[in-house]
Amino acid sequence: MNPNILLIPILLPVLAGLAVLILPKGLKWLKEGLAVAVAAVALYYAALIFKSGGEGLRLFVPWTSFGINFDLYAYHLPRFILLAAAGFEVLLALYSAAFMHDKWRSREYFAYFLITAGLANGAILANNFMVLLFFWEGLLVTLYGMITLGHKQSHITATKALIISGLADFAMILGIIFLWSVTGTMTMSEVRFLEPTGLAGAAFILMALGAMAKAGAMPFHTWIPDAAIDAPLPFMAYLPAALEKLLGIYLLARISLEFFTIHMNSAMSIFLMTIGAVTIVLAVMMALVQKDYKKLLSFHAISQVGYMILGIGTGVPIGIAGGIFHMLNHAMYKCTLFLTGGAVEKEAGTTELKKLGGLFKLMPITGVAFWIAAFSISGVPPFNGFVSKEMVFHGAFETGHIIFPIAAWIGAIFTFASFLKLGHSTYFGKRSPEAPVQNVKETNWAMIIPMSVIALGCVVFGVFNKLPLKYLIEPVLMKSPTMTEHLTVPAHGAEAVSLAMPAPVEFGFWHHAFAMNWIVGVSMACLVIAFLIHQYGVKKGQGKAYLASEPIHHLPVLNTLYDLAEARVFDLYHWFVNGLVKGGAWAVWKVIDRGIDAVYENLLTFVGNFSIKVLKEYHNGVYANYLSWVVGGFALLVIYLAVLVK
Amino acid sequence: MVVTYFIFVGLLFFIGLYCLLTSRNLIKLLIGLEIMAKSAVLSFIVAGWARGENFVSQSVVITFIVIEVSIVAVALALVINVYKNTGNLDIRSLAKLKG
Amino acid sequence: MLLLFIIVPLAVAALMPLLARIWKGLPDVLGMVTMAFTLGLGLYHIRMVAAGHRYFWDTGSLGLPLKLSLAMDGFSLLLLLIISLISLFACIYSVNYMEHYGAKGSYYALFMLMVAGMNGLVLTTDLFNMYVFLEVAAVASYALVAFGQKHDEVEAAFKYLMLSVVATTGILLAMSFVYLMTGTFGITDLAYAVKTGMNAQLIGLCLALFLMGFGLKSAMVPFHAWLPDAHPSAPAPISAMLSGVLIKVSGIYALVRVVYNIFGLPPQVSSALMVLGVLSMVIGAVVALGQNDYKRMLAYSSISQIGYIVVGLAIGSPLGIMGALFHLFNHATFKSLLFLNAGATEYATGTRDLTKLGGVNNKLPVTGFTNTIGTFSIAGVPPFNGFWSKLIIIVALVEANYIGVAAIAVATSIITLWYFLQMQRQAFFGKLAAGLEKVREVPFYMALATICLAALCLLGGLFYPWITANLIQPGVTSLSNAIGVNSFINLGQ
Amino acid sequence: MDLLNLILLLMLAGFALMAVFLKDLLKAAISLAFMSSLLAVLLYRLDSPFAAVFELSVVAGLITVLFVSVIALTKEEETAKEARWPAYVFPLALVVFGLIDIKVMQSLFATTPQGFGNPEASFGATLWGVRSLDILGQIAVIFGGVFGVLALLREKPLTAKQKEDAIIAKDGGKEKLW
Repeated sequence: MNPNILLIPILLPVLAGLAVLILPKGLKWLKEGLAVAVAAVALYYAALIFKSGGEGLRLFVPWTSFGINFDLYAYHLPRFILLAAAGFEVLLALYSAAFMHDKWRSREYFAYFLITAGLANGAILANNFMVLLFFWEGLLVTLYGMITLGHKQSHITATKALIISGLADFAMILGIIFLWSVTGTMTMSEVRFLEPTGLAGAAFILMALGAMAKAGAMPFHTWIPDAAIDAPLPFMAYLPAALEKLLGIYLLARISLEFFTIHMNSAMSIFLMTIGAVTIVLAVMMALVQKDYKKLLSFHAISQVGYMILGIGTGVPIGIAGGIFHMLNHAMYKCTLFLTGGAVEKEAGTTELKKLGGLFKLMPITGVAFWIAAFSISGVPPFNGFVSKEMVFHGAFETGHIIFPIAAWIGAIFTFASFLKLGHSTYFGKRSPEAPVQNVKETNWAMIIPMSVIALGCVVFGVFNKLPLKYLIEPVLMKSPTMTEHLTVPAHGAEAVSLAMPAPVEFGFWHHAFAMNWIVGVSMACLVIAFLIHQYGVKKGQGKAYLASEPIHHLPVLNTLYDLAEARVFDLYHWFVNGLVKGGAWAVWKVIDRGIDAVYENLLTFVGNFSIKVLKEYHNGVYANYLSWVVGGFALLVIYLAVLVK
Repeated sequence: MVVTYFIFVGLLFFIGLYCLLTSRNLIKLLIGLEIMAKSAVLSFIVAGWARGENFVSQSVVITFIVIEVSIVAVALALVINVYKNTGNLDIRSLAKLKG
Repeated sequence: MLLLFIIVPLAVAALMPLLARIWKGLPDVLGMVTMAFTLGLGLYHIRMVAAGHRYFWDTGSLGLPLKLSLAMDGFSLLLLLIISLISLFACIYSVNYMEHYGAKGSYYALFMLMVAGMNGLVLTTDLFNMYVFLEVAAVASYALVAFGQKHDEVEAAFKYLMLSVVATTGILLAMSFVYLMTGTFGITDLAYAVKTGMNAQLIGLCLALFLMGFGLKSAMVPFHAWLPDAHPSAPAPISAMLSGVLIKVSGIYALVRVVYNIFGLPPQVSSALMVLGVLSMVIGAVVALGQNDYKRMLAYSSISQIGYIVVGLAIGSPLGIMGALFHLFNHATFKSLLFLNAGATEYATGTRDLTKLGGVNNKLPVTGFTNTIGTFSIAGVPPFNGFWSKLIIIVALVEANYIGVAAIAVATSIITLWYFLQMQRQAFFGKLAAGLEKVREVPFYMALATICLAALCLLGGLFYPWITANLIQPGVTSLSNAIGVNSFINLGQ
Repeated sequence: MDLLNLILLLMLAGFALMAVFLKDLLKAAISLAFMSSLLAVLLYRLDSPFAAVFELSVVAGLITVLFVSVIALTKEEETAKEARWPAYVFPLALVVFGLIDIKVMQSLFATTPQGFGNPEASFGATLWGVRSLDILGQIAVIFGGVFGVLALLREKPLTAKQKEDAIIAKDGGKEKLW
């Protein structure tokens, strides 16, 4: 196959995006049609590239000196990610066409959308660090642009996103430069299995930080919940939920599987796993207390990154496979969730939970899609999230540090609890009297198709999990030299799955690793705990409505008994959930999340202001003062250059 | 001895610099500038004299004197403008641009 | 041929006040034509210079006894192109902008003299001659800074003059010492003579004097204090010329010629330059963060960006020099663009106080758009040109094991992004400030100049391989040959 | 060391001090002129007659005239009053600097190389031949000075507001300036 084909998924969307910018305003549906068509063509070529097989396609154009070449290389991992990204681009283009059609500055939105798609494809295919950086940094601009499209004050959030992402990207640039000074090559495929020690270790940490920040891990996450409110909704499904996860985890996978060797329980492995576990727990606790559809989802988008980082960080084959599979699954169900959020926002007019309720009958397809995705993200069998999460649990357990699987399970409990809350309050119960739109209808086909396709995918990938594992994940890992060369088979009894062994084992997770495994049992127990917590919560929260519908409840004696019981339950619940969990969650929210914000916003500003004030005072406009600086500087130079000379 | 001349070159440069650092009157500042220029002239001529190659140093000095006149002329035009704007010749009134 | 670079602007300058009386529009046309001519002349030389050829011209060809010569290598050509390019756009911009200042004849005459001086400085092979042309450009720039004749302008020009003169006297003293010891002014001869015939302490004193002098001209901290006054006070096209070109030609270029080509970049000078560069980088950026005046903020940002260039040059590795020269080129484009935009904003709204501006993006679409491009370029956002040069400098720093400095450079570029976004938000986005309802877009020629420069920023980023290969690389070659070896074979015979 | 040259150098420094510390600007300017004249004599004695002539005519003559005329232009009102402390601090600073100066210069210029004599037969050949590009620079810098002075001493341009007012007064504001 001609390697020039690699240029199509990059150039076509970018050119189309520029074309959209200059299209005349009057043409209805043209920009939307163009976006969908271009995304579809890009998907076709991505599929072609995926099918190319073998050692992959490589496009190499010498560019300038110092080893900087225009170098694209589609081998196993990139072409898999490219296919996934292209798939999401098509579905989201379709969805955006419906959602953004009549919105403010929609032309710019579609231009940014297409350019983002092209740049992301470029970043996936890049095989030279400079080329990677070029596309990677270019995404910052479209990120900024897309967030500003939300409403008139969105630029504040956009600036925040830009500065935080920029900070992380600069960390990555430094990491890349360190790596370059270690290896002496800018070509990514030539960097192989370094031991992360010394300068290379610094490079690993910096690059991993950059990649994880792209995926939205803590502490680089704070812009995502703000963007959930301020940015247009398809943006949330497109960038933070889908593309940025794909890109960030893709790069993290390359860093930890190809560029470096991560041994199980090495310092780097612990570093990654710690970030993963902390992200899971903190973000899910923040998600639990949110009262807005989109904001709750956005915190889960952060929390789920933790599972992927944890999985990859384990350094155990099953964990790594689970992390990458979870990335794919997460992109699918989180996309669906955001899309249902968009549908709810468009049809019901709000995303505040207290103003929603009883939508399941009115929007059945959206509701079903939501519940499928919610069960997926919570790890309910047989949906796809269950499989990948179990693999991550296994991997984490195999490292021997029990704290990491426990953190992951805690995450699972609250994930399910918060989705029960979200689903219950949105789709069941009664219509809220405060609801802004009373006659809610099912949303239109252009929005239904993407969400139902992806939701269906969640089911398919869960039930027939061998399919994606065998055809998508396995080739990535099995054919990658990493797996056969450096990952050792973990010594963990019968459950150990050896990826180093060829085909017969075939990732047979479902039967011998999962079905009769106590780890699965613990996970199921987590789901039950979550359900119970939810029931307590519902009883407490909706107590009055519930009691009012029950006439028996008003009987004098029973009433007192109920009240007493309820009070005890309340106390228990309050002590456990409100006191510990909710209080803890609020504390985390206040201290960690807003604390990081405070560092970004206040501390930096304060330090800046202080030095600015001092320096400005010295520039006082007095000529003699300025001249004395010159003379003083000259004196120091003379002392250094003439007196101290050997 | 060449050294003696260069000691005076340094001295004149110092006197000019001292004048620039401490004077308040703009014309005094220009006088300080002139004194510094003289030290440069003396330095060049002494250099040529010491080497016994005084043609090049002289032509350099002549060029420098022409430049000096131009600078002083522009500087004096600036002084007149300052005077028109502020009504005095105090360098302390020229501290509006700061920060 | 090379003499034309000096003679043509000089002749135009001499005739300008006379021609201005013939027809009012003549100075504008003549200025643009002259600059376009020198630009064309520069472009004509690119191909051969990129192929390694060097051009010479000497006084012998005028029938005079041969001695003083002009020469052009890659570094000179790069600077010549920058001068012509930015001057051309500044001239285009001046057509409308300088209307209300009056005395266009004098203005263009001084402008042309400044260009002639800079061209001469870049082409000459003689140290004292370099000083002479430096003063030509400087005298013209003093008058141009004070061209508005109001208090701010005059104050700035006076301080600029008085500080510059100290610097140039220092340079002169150093030259006289060098002459005493070596008996020559030609850069080629000097490089040889310095190596053989000067004691180390005298070299140290001369280097300190040169560093102070050219450091003041290029506004390195702590010699920078004149720049935040002078650059904002000048008329906008002159600000663009000063910040975009003059500090680089009379500061960086001259410094590099002396330090690299005569003294061969001794390690002490390299570390001194590194300290000066880092100081400039950080202090310029921090103070810029606290400015409310748009142009003053840009001026401090110039100090910061000069810091990047100096740091790149201080490394002395080919990659470092490439980063520095590329950043020099890029800074010329985006800083002139931003200064012209600041002028356009002031022209349209009557103020450049950021707190009084706001939401003018809707009223000034062209200016707002080009300003955004300038912001992205200077902040180092791809695919604009500033990204590549900053990246190369940082890469070079790490490669040369200056990891701390690299981290500072990265942090500074974040601060840069920060204050430019702050400026964008205050001035261009958000709600329209009170009193700006009747603001209209600037006239055609001003908009044209800014659009051209914005396009240049974008093209510079997209075609950066071509630029580095054809414009920057010859300069890098001619400079890196000079390091350490001290045998200067690039200029003169 | 020629004794007369030493005396000339000392007088040079003395007049420089007078030019700096005399309160009357006119007297200071005249001290500067004396200093230039003495420098011219010194240059003559250092085998540099052409430079001496230039120093005498241009610096002692032309620049002094410029100074005096500007002083006369600005004399009417009380100009800046000098601070007193510089004159008291100066002797100390002079002694400190003088010691450093003597030490430094002695170490730097203890031996100076002897050249090979003048390369050209005449001064004219040197100036017009060897340094011909300097002449070009001189022409340019003279232009710079002249145009600079012309530009700076032109009638002050009207501000935008004044000009607008003038136009409004003339044609009732039909032509908008900005």
